[in-house]
Amino acid sequence: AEAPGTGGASAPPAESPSPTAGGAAFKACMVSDDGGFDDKSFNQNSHKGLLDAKAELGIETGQVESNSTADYAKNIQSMVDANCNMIVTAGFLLSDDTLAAAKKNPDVEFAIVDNNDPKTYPAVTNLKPLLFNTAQSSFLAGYLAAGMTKTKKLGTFGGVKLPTVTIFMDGFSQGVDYYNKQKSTDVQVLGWDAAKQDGQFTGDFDDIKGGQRTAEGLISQGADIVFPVAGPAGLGALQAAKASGGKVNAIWVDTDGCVSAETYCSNIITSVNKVMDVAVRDTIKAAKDGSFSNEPYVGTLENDGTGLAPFHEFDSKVPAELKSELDAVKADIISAKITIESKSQPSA
Amino acid sequence: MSPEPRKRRLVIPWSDVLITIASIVLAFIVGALLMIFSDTEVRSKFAYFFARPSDALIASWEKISGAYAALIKGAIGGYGPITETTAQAAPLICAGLGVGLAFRAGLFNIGAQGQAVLGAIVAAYIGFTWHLPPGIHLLLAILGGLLGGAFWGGIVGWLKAKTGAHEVIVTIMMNYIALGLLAYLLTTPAFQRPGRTDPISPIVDWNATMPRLEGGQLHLGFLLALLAAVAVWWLLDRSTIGFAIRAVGANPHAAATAGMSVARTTIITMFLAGALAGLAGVQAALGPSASGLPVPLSLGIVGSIGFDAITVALLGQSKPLGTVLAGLLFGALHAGGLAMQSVAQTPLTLTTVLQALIVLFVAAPALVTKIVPFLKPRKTRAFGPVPEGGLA
Amino acid sequence: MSIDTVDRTASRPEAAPLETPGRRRQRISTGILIAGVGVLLLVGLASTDGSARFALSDAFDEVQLPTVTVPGFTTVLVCGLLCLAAAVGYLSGSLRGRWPVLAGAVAGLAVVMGFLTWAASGRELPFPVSNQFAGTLSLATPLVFGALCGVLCERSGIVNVSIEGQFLSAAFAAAIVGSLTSSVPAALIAAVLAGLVMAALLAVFSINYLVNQVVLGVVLNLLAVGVTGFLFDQLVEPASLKYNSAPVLEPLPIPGLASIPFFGRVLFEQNILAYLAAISVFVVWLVLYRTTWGLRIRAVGEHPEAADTVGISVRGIRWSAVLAGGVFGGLGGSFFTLASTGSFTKEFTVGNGFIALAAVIMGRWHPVLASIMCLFFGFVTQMASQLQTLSTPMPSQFLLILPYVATIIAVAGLVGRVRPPAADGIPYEK
Amino acid sequence: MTPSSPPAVGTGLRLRGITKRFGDLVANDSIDLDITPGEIHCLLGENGAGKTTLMNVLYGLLQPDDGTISIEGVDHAHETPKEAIAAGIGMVHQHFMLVDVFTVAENLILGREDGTTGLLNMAQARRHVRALSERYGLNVDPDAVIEDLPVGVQQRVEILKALANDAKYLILDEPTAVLTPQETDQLMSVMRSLRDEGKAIVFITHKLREVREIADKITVIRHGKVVGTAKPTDPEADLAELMVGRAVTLVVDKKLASPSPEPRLALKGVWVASPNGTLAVQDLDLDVFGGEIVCIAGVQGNGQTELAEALLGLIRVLKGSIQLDGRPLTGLTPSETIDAGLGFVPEDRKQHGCVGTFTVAENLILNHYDEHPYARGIALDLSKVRQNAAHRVDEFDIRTQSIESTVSSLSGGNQQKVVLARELSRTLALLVACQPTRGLDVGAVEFVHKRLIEERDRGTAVVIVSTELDEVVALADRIAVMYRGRVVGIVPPDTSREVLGLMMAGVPTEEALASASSTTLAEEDAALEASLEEMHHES
Ligand SMILES: Nc1ncnc2c1ncn2[C@@H]1O[C@H](COP(=O)(O)OP(=O)(O)OP(=O)(O)O)[C@@H](O)[C@H]1O
Ligand SMILES: Nc1ncnc2c1ncn2[C@@H]1O[C@H](COP(=O)(O)OP(=O)(O)OP(=O)(O)O)[C@@H](O)[C@H]1O
Ligand SMILES: [Mg+2]
Ligand SMILES: [Mg+2]
Repeated sequence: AEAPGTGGASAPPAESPSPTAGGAAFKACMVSDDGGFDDKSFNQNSHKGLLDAKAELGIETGQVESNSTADYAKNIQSMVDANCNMIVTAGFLLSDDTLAAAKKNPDVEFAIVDNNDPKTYPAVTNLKPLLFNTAQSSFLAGYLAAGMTKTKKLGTFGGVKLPTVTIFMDGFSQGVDYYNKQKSTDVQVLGWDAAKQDGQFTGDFDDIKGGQRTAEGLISQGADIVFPVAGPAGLGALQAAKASGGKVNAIWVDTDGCVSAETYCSNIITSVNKVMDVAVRDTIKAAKDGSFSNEPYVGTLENDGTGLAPFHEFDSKVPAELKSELDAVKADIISAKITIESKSQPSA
Repeated sequence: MSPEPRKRRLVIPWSDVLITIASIVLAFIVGALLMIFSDTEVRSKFAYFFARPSDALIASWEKISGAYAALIKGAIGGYGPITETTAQAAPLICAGLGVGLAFRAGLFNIGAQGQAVLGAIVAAYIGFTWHLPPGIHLLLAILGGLLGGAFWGGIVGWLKAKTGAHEVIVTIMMNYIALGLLAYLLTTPAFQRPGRTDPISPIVDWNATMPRLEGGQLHLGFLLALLAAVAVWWLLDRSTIGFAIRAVGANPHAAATAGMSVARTTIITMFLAGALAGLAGVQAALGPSASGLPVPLSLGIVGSIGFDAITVALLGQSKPLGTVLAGLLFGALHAGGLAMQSVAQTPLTLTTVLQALIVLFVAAPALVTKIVPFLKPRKTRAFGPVPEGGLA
Repeated sequence: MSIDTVDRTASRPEAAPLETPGRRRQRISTGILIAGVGVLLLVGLASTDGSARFALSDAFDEVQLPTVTVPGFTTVLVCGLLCLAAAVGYLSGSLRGRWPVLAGAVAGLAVVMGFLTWAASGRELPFPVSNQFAGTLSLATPLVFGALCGVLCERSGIVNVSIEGQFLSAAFAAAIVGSLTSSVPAALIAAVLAGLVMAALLAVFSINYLVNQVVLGVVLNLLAVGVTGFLFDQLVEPASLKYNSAPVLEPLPIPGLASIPFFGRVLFEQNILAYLAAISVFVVWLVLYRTTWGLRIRAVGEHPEAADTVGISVRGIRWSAVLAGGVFGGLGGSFFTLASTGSFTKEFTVGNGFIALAAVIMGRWHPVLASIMCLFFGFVTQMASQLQTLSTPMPSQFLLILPYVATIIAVAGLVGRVRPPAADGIPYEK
Repeated sequence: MTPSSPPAVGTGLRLRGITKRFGDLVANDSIDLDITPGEIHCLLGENGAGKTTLMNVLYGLLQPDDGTISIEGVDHAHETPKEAIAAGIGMVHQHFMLVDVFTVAENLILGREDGTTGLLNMAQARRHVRALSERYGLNVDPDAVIEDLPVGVQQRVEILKALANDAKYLILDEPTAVLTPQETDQLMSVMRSLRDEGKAIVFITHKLREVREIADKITVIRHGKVVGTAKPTDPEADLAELMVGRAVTLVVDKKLASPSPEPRLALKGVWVASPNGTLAVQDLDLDVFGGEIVCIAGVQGNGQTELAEALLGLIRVLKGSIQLDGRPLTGLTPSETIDAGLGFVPEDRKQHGCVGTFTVAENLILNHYDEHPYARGIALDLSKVRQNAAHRVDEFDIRTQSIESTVSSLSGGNQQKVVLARELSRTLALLVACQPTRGLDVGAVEFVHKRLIEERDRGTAVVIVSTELDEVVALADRIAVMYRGRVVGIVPPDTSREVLGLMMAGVPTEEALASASSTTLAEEDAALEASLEEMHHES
């Protein structure tokens, strides 16, 4: 049933026939990993894709959150049992179980978000990996940040050391390196050592306060732009930037920070978009339309599966010159003139 | 008065049973209220409750009955769900036995989580690295996991015995350390799946996977959990080690005066408790998931088994039979919770609330008998074997 | 002839008390510990090159203090030798009077100094000293509140394992009420009330229904996780702008003091909760040791029957102490919301309540000692985080568990056996 | 209110028809009692008779199921101790009601703090303690921490606490159980002066000698009922019979010892430190022969407990050697000394003697549970455990509902029997018994003494640590008096109480013998009888 208008009215709404879903019933479902749909990260973004698809396509949906790794197989099965036509699973942790379920249920279409190694999949025709080469967009972010910094120091940190996290940090630091090479500058990235493939982590995606302290640590070393890759814990970094009173700004990840963390918009230069919601929605749409393919989807700068979000309040502060350089760099990445090295990149 | 050696026979403590049932019912009622209160849609109908109460009542009823029906169906509605319950219960029982055994020796083992993580690490490592014949491989993997957990628990016992370090502090810290260790190992080549950069291990060999009965989730793990319960019962009630454990737990001064070594008993107890919690980790690492294969080692491998185990041990009054029953109850709640979530779209966190409320009510029988007056108050206080005196 | 008149001091045993086995064990383990660290430092000499720099100011501070540079090798060597010297003192048992304390302090400083120099020498970045202290205080603030909550409860004989649950509920309440009212005071009050509700649950079940207190604490934590999580899922998350955007606390520099170089920035530019925490330590100490109520709290936690026989209501005092603890639990919880982003996330107190509990035990149920333990934990955690930035050879995962390892080492090596209030955890039946 | 009862209306404290039940057990069964100012009223009764319960009712700690309390003609229903205190009642409890980690002054002001500011005024509290202790001649340091004080001094603090409220009615529940003869004498003189000030004192004790020495009135309670009153001049045997309900042999019946030619236990230059780090036993030499009882007498806290625990191996011996039948005991753990043939009856049966939540059967094998025949490998043979229990319960007449009852459900006397039954059920080389009869009633004491002597006669070396002079004198073949960690002297059992008392205060044997007026027990008893006669004639 539809939720009645909330006017605080104590009068009952008029009885209305519940709207019936138009067309043939198509059901798209989703299974989270143990982060849950409120992880402010890939689970949540993918989930948004599901909700968008529901709103746009008028389809039925189902969803189940996993509590622990032992739940995955069962939860996927429960979605199969709920007669879902398409099941999206979120995260590399579900890869084995998604593959097994796809093999077992050839009539159901599957998609898996952020599973970094599609080559391990044999030819399963009903399973589509959704991947994002966020190293590309992070490269742009790094270039941008290097061009914007006054202190010649940038900071980044992650939540937990996972490839889906460090890919951002790799791209970011290579973007900075590229800038340094081009301009013969000496901008430093604190918090990520690309050679050692190790850096700064809060150890936890939930620890907002920890994210704040970590960012403050980077700031104390002189970083004037921070790049948190830590889900909710990254919010702490936004707070640290805000508290600096304009001296420090941030670049957000996954979603457009000016939308998802509106209050901090004045400190967010831009965001590295990882457009999972669109990818999920499009995949569901394709499945509904009968044009599903198991071809891996890789979000890139080229197909706008990842990229920089608008500058919003920084639009006027980013020099036009830098903007045009960014466009050029973007074109170079797309044309593979610039290659980005990150072992965390999707290899599809 | 010449006392006859009284024949032992199993007396069913009916008032305990009734109070437990009443507690479960009360917990579900509170859970229902929470559901109604937090559901925007249902609440909006209460806004015009006096104009048309039927709307609000029907919506509430639908919400509650939908959720609980799904919960119950998912827990015990058929062979599939029931075996799912046993699969969920098995690690809870094992870890609960570990916590309970320590309780009996007067030790608060908050560290079942870390011990289970260690158990899972070792079991999975043996499971995917070694390639041995059927039977032997599984046996070695299980033993390895037991030893891993025992080692982690044993450290706590040893520190407590040798330096007096408080086991509550040490177990809490050891949980974090175990998790950090797992996080580190999963970035090393020895543990990573070849060709992958994700912190995920290779799949455990088929030979090291616990066999299961076709058609459901009933697997060797549940049998192991029951065996562990019997073993713990025998150990506590029928062996000299258990005698010493109970004596040290009940009165360490008297135990020491009678020649028992409190230090040694502490170490042995924590070692055994760690092994039991390690067995829970083994279940997580080697137990088949719904797809038949164990889940690969990853950061969340043991979920929150070690923490849930504390409530299991408490509800089971640190006794083996009680622990099995409590483990089954919470296993059913977990299994049903997942179904409730997928069928009735009610958040999984509700089962956490229910779990807490059930233990809370069972722990305070006086409150339950006050709310449900026709129940006879039981004589003994709840949780007899839990060490009194807290953090002494 | 009375007993007192035939006192024969000649036959008195030596006045100086002998070393008890416990003391001896602790002395030896402390000695071994310090020696171990000293040896590690000397081993570390092999990988110490260049000099280590310590920045006294943060990069953006208005007043820039100089960066101190020390020679790496020499400093580590001296620190290592100091540790060994102190260790020899401990192990030989020749230290008497104030000397063990002094040697301990020297060794402690040498450990920190030596370790930091080793880690920072040859790095591009200096070790940021002022941020180290600022981070320590920020980490310690909620822990101190939690520890005070624990101290008050346990001094009255009620074990409080549910500090974490109090934190979580208070943080949740602060987020909701702060969002709905956009008022910091309202959010603080809500947090305190939530802390009080959790404390009241602890009190009613432990004091009136005699439920085993550790059981209860574990269950209350679970309840807090469940209820806040469920409400978050059902209520808050769908409307996070309405329910999850509380205002945040601004730093309140204390005029004058805040402009003292170094210390002003570190100590006197805090938010209200940090000041409150510092004041609370003193207040709780004062209450426990200098007031009637405190005397009664301690009496009830040590020997409730004795208190009862002099006409003190054991239940009443315990209730009041637990509720007072709840106030601090609530304040501590509010820190996670209000001293940060103003928003709540499920289980975002990440075990701080348990760390506070550990601090209570390590601090021997004394408000000041427990708070020092909170600072210790905060110090190590912050240091581990800073060292990640410096890109030291240690893997980040190891640095993340360093605080926990350090706590175990401190508990096992330095604190040893502790004696809780005699009636701690024992329900009082009448 | 019946004006026919002896004291005039409006004076004193009267209990009428007090009944108190604990479940099915009637602890007080319609008890009437009158307490008159200026009198010392002794309550006598065996363990569990209901004396403490009655006093707790009076003090507001327990609520009676029936009956009334009136004070000076006014009915009182004390629901809390606070109300009782306000009504002028003070009580020294059977178990110490002192907060161990507090100072004397803190203990004294607890519950009676100056309420106006909420702040503690310790300076005033200290002055108050000094004033009080001066006034009653009970010397205590206000800043001493309770746990550092000897029990005797702790007892004084308890009394000061009761007096601090200006109590008019003072209840003393077994205050002398832990005192030396001299301390007891001191307490009695304080009691007399309080009586002479016009206070009413209720005095509970199991020691008939004390009752006869100080009582103005005696009421005997048995099974919760008042069974009669007695006069202080009545012979001890009559009092005992009234208490227990049957004739009791008060004199220990024992044959002359026939000690073994060689000492079985030999201590040479033994030094022991107590767990809190003070030197408790210094350079102690002692030989104990098989078939003799050596009693270690001394004021509590002079190293006896530590000596006993060192024999057991519970605390380490710093220097010196202990040998049992030529084999060294030094350095052994308790389980090893137990295996070597040591039987140990600890001082505190509840804390150290048994595990309260364990069954009687389990407690009866507590220190040899892992031996034949109870254990095979690590398996316990429960049928053997039960057989043993049934046997011991019969043999030692342990009053318990069943062998599966928990020991905590037994009375103190029966708990002690469980400990004794366990220790005496093996062949022993050495028996160490600490305070074997503390707090037991005469009936139980009689039984315990009999068993100890039987053990002696079996050829075991028996060491008894006791602060109870009557017991020491009755049981010992030789008495070793300990003072501050050393043996002051070893004397025969017919040494007078006064000499022993002096030795317990540290006076060397010769000096003590020289300065004491009467030299044998018989003379001393005669003196007591004479003084009682005199008192009787006066009144
Ligand atoms: N709290 C209680 N609950 C149940 N029964 C009790 C309780 N307190 C005392 N009793 C019972 O009341 C009886 C009287 O006990 P009480 O302590 O008054 O004896 P007493 O005369 O003081 O003995 P003693 O000489 O050993 O001190 C005991 O036998 C005991 O069974
Ligand atoms: N809480 C209780 N419930 C039931 N019975 C009790 C309780 N407390 C004491 N009793 C009874 O009290 C009796 C003795 O209790 P009490 O505490 O007076 O022993 P005690 O003081 O150690 O004895 P004694 O003075 O003889 O050494 C036992 O028979 C026991 O059954
Ligand atoms: Mg008694
Ligand atoms: Mg008594």
